[in-house]
Amino acid sequence: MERELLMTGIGGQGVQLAARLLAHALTAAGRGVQLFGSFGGMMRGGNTEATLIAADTAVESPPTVPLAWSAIVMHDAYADHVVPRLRPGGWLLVDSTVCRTPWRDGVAPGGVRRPDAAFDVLEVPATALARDLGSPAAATMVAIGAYARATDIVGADALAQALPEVLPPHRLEQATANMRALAAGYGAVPASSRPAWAEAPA
Amino acid sequence: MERELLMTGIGGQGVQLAARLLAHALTAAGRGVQLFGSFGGMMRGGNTEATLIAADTAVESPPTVPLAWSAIVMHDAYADHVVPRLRPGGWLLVDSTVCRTPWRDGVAPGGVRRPDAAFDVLEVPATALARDLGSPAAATMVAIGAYARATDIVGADALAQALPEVLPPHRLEQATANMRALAAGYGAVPASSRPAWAEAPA
Amino acid sequence: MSAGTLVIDTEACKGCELCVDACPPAVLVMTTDRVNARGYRHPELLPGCIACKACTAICPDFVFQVYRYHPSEEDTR
Amino acid sequence: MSAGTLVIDTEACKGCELCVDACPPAVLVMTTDRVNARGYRHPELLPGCIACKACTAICPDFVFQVYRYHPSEEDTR
Amino acid sequence: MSAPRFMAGSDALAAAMVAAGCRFFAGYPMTPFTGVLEAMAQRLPGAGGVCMNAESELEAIGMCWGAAAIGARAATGSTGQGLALMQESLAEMTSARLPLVVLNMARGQGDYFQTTRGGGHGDYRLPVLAPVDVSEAVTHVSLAFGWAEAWRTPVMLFGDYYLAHTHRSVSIPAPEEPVTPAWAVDGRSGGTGRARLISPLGTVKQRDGQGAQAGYDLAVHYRACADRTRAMLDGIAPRIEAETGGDTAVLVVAYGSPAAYVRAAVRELRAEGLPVGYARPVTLVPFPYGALARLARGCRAVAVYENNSGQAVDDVRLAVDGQVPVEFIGGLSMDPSGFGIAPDLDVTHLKERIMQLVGRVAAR
Amino acid sequence: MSAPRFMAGSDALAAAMVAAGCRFFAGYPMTPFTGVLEAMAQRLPGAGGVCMNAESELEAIGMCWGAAAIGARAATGSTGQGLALMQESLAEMTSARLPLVVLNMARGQGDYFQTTRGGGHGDYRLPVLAPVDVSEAVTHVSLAFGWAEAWRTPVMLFGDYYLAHTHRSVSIPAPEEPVTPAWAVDGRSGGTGRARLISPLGTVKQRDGQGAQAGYDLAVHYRACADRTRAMLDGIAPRIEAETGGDTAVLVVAYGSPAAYVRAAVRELRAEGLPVGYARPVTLVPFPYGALARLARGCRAVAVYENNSGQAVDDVRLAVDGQVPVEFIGGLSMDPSGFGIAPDLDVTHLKERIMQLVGRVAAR
Amino acid sequence: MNEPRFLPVVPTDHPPACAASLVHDFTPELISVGAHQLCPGCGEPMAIRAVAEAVAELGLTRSCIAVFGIGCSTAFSNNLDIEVVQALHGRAPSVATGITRMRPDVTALTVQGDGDMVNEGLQEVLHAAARGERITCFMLNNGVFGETGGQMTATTVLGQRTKNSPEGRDARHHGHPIRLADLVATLDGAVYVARGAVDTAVNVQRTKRMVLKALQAQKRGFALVEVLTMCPTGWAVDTTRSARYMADHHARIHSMGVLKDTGGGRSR
Amino acid sequence: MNEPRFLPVVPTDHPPACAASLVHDFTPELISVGAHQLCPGCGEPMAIRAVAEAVAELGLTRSCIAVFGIGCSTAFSNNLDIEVVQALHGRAPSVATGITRMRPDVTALTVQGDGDMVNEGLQEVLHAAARGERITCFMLNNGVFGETGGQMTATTVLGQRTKNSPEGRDARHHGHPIRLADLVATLDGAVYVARGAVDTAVNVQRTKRMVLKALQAQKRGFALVEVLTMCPTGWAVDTTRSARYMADHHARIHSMGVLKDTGGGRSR
Ligand SMILES: Cc1ncc(C[n+]2csc(CCOP(=O)(O)OP(=O)(O)O)c2C)c(N)n1
Ligand SMILES: Cc1ncc(C[n+]2csc(CCOP(=O)(O)OP(=O)(O)O)c2C)c(N)n1
Ligand code: SF4
Ligand code: SF4
Ligand code: SF4
Ligand code: SF4
Ligand code: SF4
Ligand code: SF4
Ligand SMILES: [Mg+2]
Ligand SMILES: [Mg+2]
Repeated sequence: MERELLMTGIGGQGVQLAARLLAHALTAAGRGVQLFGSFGGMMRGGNTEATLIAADTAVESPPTVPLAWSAIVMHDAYADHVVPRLRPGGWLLVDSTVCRTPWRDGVAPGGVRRPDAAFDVLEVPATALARDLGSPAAATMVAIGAYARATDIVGADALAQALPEVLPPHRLEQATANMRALAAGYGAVPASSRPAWAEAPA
Repeated sequence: MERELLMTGIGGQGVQLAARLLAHALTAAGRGVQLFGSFGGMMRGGNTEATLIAADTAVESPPTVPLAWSAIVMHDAYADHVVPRLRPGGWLLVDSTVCRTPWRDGVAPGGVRRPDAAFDVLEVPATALARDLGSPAAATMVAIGAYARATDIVGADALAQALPEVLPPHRLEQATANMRALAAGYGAVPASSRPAWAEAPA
Repeated sequence: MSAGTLVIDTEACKGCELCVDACPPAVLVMTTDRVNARGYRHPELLPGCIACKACTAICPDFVFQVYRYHPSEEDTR
Repeated sequence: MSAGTLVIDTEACKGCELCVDACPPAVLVMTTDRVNARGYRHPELLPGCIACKACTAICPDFVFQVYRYHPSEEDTR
Repeated sequence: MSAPRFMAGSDALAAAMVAAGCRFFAGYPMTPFTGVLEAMAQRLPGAGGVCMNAESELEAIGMCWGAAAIGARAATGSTGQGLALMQESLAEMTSARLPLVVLNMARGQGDYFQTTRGGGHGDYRLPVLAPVDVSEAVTHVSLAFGWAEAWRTPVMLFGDYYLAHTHRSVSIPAPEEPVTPAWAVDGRSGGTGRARLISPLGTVKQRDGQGAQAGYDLAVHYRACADRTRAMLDGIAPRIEAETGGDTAVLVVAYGSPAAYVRAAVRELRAEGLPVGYARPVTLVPFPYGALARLARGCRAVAVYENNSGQAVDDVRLAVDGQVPVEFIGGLSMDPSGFGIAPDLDVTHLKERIMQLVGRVAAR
Repeated sequence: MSAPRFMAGSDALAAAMVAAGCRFFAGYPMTPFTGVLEAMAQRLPGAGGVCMNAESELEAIGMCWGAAAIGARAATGSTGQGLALMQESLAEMTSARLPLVVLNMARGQGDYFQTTRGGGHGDYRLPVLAPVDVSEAVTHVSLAFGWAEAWRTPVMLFGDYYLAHTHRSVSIPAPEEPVTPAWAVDGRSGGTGRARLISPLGTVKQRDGQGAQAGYDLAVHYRACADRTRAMLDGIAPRIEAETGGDTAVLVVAYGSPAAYVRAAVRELRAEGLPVGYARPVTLVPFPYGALARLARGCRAVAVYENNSGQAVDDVRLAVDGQVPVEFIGGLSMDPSGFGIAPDLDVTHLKERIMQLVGRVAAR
Repeated sequence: MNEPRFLPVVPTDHPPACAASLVHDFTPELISVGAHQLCPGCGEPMAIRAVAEAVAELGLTRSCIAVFGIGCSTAFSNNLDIEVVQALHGRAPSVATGITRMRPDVTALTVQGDGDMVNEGLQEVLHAAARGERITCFMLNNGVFGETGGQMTATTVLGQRTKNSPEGRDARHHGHPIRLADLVATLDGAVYVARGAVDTAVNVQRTKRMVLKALQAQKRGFALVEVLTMCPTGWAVDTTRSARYMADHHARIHSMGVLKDTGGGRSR
Repeated sequence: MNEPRFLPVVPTDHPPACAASLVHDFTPELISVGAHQLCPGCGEPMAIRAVAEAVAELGLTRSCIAVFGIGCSTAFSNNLDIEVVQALHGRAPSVATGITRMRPDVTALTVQGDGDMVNEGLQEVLHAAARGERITCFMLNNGVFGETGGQMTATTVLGQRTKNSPEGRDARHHGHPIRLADLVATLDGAVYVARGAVDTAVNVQRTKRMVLKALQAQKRGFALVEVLTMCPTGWAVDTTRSARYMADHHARIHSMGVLKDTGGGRSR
């Protein structure tokens, strides 16, 4: 079984780091994982997107997928590319502090492929929660915490343990802040509302 | 009718200039002319060679020819490439001051294609004559003068008139010395011993 | 009271705070409670602007317009 | 009479005459009547060499060997 | 083999290079090559190697020229434009017989001609490996160093943004201890009368021809170069990956990262019962002409997918030599970043495109 | 047309360029390109133009980039290695839509791939003309400037040492007065709200997409580039010269200077009654695939002569597409200078080689 | 900083109602689009703004061509109401040369980063300066390749940590920074050479004066203004600390001032 | 010059019969073949000889690699009994960098022409110097591209006629010559920089001392010796007049002396 996550935001939000954190935690938890990150371009503050695939066994898919089980939208600037790729039955976690697009209606402003599909949307005021913690840049960590809690895709401990692995040396000082953000996200949503796995990994 | 001349020497002798002089004179005299000059390489003082083709009409041949009617050898260093390409009935003008290879025997040291062919050799002490005139570098001009006289390929006047056309600006001062060298060559051999043309150009 | 005032294009701001440091009378302060559409905090103006143009000089995002009150008007303030 | 002498590899010479100008006692002169295989005139040594090595220093074609006579021998000359 | 570790593609490439004995790396940043450069800067010093932040691509490859001459396993790389600047050196390194591994982290596949035909001077070809994913790339790295040393030539590894930016669990081969090749210079042979020479103009010292002239004989040299190129192209066994059946009517050819998408599409179509097959040239130089011709035999069409206007399709045509119609089903696909992320690389799209062709072929 | 004058090939090229309206030239010496550079330095100032002794090939083409942007007819050139250094700019000039004429004065024909496939980044092709001799080269110069301007692209003229160093009586076409193209920059459109932009990244100002962001959309841009390349390749009529008869059993293909030798050899053989023919692609890009396929029809073999290990032979194979066997009768031929003077370019040799092939074909 | 909170916030969403003059606009005249994509706190827009303003003030708007290099500032190359020719990485001075040689009446200038000018294109700028080309080159010196993520350039100062000098620039391994303006000033063809900075409003003004001087000097020969710019992203330094970081590190080695002015004598 | 003719010519076809010591050999130890193909009166062989002799004298013969550029001196690159790596035109300093970085025990040096180093490869040598690479670069400066027939280079002095500056180098059109050694001396990584010449025997000796100093200084950082050499062919000047021509033209602008010596202080 493969579970796909598309994560989108704008440069500077820390989308790549957050996706890497989740990927490392999943790997440590014994899942097969593939992560593709795309960012940058001729401009700063541009599109940043990650495709994460987790599986019971090794991942066979190409780096990007036409359809996904879930998405995290940290900013709606480039979400047009993402939301229409949710599978029927797919769902969306949005940073409701920042995103103003009414995804919850299931219709993307720029033309969704299947405008009739109703998305299951989980709203998390990630930026607001992060700001409350005094580290607004950690909103993506809040989102990851919430995602993990909602899906049980990986345990909170695994996330916490993976954090030092992915933080670059000059940002290690931010470990505690990030840890708190993860926890805030974890606490912000109900448990296991969208379980990723039928059972524990092999 | 096409008449080929191969001219060979070493860098610095002025082979290219002399060949160009003859070519310009021939053109002015109404002949179809093609001249190909090759020189230089990774080293100075290396091979310098010219292939001149004169014809009653426009020249159709490629730049170099497998067989030639005549050759001028100013130095024997690279003459191996030249002498074997003389046609049966072809002939050779050698600077006898410099060349020590016994071309007159018709056998090249490095293996001539037709060692049995007897070359008709015209020896001209070009360098010695030039040195006597006080301009040793003008030996090739002596040779051209002698070649013209021996073949009537072009008249003395045409050569003299072409000289300013081919001399680079910074060497125009040498015009008189060159003129005298041409004359010396002209005077050094008997007239029309190897006539190039059956009749005057059309 | 103020020699000048500003127009602030808050949506263009990226929250770098360079203007806050640059303002000689320290009349620029960042919002703490509000962000713009891109999620950035932005400066607000307190009374006391001297229309010195330091903020426009330093702002990388061309956020400010600086106005100087005309002398006559200034008296009335 | 001479403090030194030379061996001249005349076939290596390209006739540039730099050595002639360089020789302090002016004991190098170019041939006028002979050329080497490549057609170049080359230097000849007149008596009076002081073994100063100027000629080897300046010669681009490595034509010279310079010898200095041993002091004892020098007296006998 | 090390235990698998979750790594970014560029980091895995760096780890594989260090394991393959690479001890010198020089490069200049350019997306998507930059990650490899940064990873080498992190990894090499600890392994006793040197990573140079060259001031330009020209200097990067110049430094590699020196390091390679000294017998160090050296590598560099860049992206399209940067590699264009290296073309002179790449071509001449073949003449100088210097080994080098070059990571060509391209933007899209528009650089197929650049990579396989080169832009340098002369009659050279460089072996080119085009991995489909990070795991294969890691094995290609040691292959590339091996070929570079065996044939004394630069070898290209043709990757892209997908390769650099995909993170997976990868096993890195066991470290090789590099051995200095016998031909390398080390400063020690001076004064022996046989001091070593490494030169793109030839290696014959003191040509003993007429007059014992100093200088090179380029006729002899370039002929020898051409002979060696021929021997190399004949000597390296071309590689191909294929999934076909006896029923295959349409063979879809692709290479590099896009081939992962084509493979997935073909697998799904085969699972759905369509008579399609898949072939992936793994070596682009030497190109698997023979193997591809054999695979094409009996098919009704060969389709080529590549993310450009049609370049490798020429090599496929040369392979098939008119025996089966060759159709180009690729095309330039780019996202606004210009980094070579291709909206067309979508398994659903590709399936549709292949199915259309199957339909057209069936209708013939 | 001027009255014929006896000139060196490089000087004739220079004269033809000036006549074609070339007003900017920049170059760096390299045999056999040097002669052209010197001739331009002599000729251009008198014609109101500028000839720059650029400090390197990179700077030469950079200067041309600027001059071309301003709408001047510009040209540069070099030889193999120097052109390798220009590959980045050549490729990107196609994206920036800048016209340029490039004299590729090659050493031998080993640079066929460099010339026709390029070493730059992306999906571009440059039109390539390969004159057989000085007289044809002179006509190609004005053709090249015309194409460069019509398609807004660099155009290559593929010559060699023979072309540069052969002196003949040449007529130079009547001078054209260059007209500044409408798209050129001149500094005057600033402040109008529509200031002109010339960029290899696209020419759309102020992208009006989401949030009116500054920056380029490379997806749109590169697709447009690829479309233009396709249109250009379709729009330029490929040229070929051929001498065949109804009887032709063996068609010999050659291009550039060597073709003069092959043509002479084939003429002699035809005069001797042998069933041989000759074809010369005059444009190498676009290659005359169709015409060559038609000429090959009915032949028993197509022979390709080129002075390298086999490069254009691929294009011939692509043209013939398996319908007739294609045999390579060329090979690398060099004299010690390395300048590309080929001992094999000897009509007698070539006749023998062709006759051998005719014999083999007859024996089949 | 808490205290002023009690003061009422002045409304700034529309121009003042009472008589006032606009003394400085937020969008410089020749920059067409406000929303560029450079990072928060980036110093490059200020430098480009100074150039655009100077062009307008000198009346060169209708006779000017700007040649852009490749770096973060490239985002501005399709964003100006000045004619632009975009060059490849490092090649802008040659491109400007081709322009000025064919159109001496046009003011050709370049905008390049330090990676562009001092790494990839060092040769170009030095040759152009030696030739005394009538162009002005502007170099935005932030000591890193910003665009590719903050790696070391030839101007990075000793000790500075970058993506590929993880332990900080070390003279023994990475060599010494090149002070480009100082180098150019030694060449005979250069007539005006200066180094400015945009870390403070005062320095922005001073830099603007250098820009004006350079564009005027260019009639006589080659002019260059190097501008030190902050790159909080590449330096991994907070935007609020980046100006100070620059003054303490970068500007210590690359010191501000007029290095050469053959028109107005040598001064600082 | 006619008078001495009357004196008897000393036989010079064999070593002297009586006791004498060889004080200077015609073929320097490390140059294998006498008959090189450089032009009569060329200054390059003397410079190369000085380098080869210095290598031998410093005992570096068995631990030295010379990197050659492309120019007339390339004829020597397969002619020495020193290990040689031949580089492409302009690229020698980078090649030497690769060598010295992997083998700090080896003395890496380059031999390049002015076209090679100051035109095509200006960037390479400056970056190598700024990095303080432990290499020594030797530049044979004759102010022309000799190999390609005598065209203008970046060091050609004003007024000099060359193949492609037919009216003489003109500052307005062709710009000013670059004084390479002076430029390099300003860079922090350079520890020894000097300019010599081979127009007179005395200058040859002086240059030789610079070469020795440079090769010793290289342990500390980058060293460079520029050597002015005659090119009678490229200058179209008689061999007998070329030394004087050099002194009057080239050496006026490129003046001899030690420009930097961080070991032994600054001196001339
Ligand atoms: C030939 C080439 N090499 C590398 C690159 C990749 N590249 C793009 S921008 C850049 C760095 C620019 O740095 P700088 O000039 O300092 O400008 P900044 O981004 O700091 O403003 C590089 C290396 C390129 N575009 N072309
Ligand atoms: C990239 C490149 N461009 C041009 C050349 C042609 N070329 C060979 S030698 C030379 C000139 C060398 O001049 P210089 O370095 O001054 O040495 P010199 O011949 O004067 O000794 C040139 C331009 C080349 N080999 N490579
Ligand atoms: S300087 Fe400009 S962008 Fe930065 S906080 Fe102030 S207004 Fe916003
Ligand atoms: S104009 Fe001056 S005083 Fe007014 S807000 Fe700006 S910086 Fe402060
Ligand atoms: S310096 Fe040498 S080459 Fe020149 S003339 Fe004297 S001996 Fe001959
Ligand atoms: S050693 Fe001195 S004195 Fe003797 S010949 Fe040579 S230069 Fe003259
Ligand atoms: S990376 Fe640096 S230079 Fe580039 S936009 Fe961001 S702050 Fe500016
Ligand atoms: S051309 Fe000049 S540098 Fe070259 S060998 Fe001749 S004299 Fe020496
Ligand atoms: Mg920078
Ligand atoms: Mg030189």
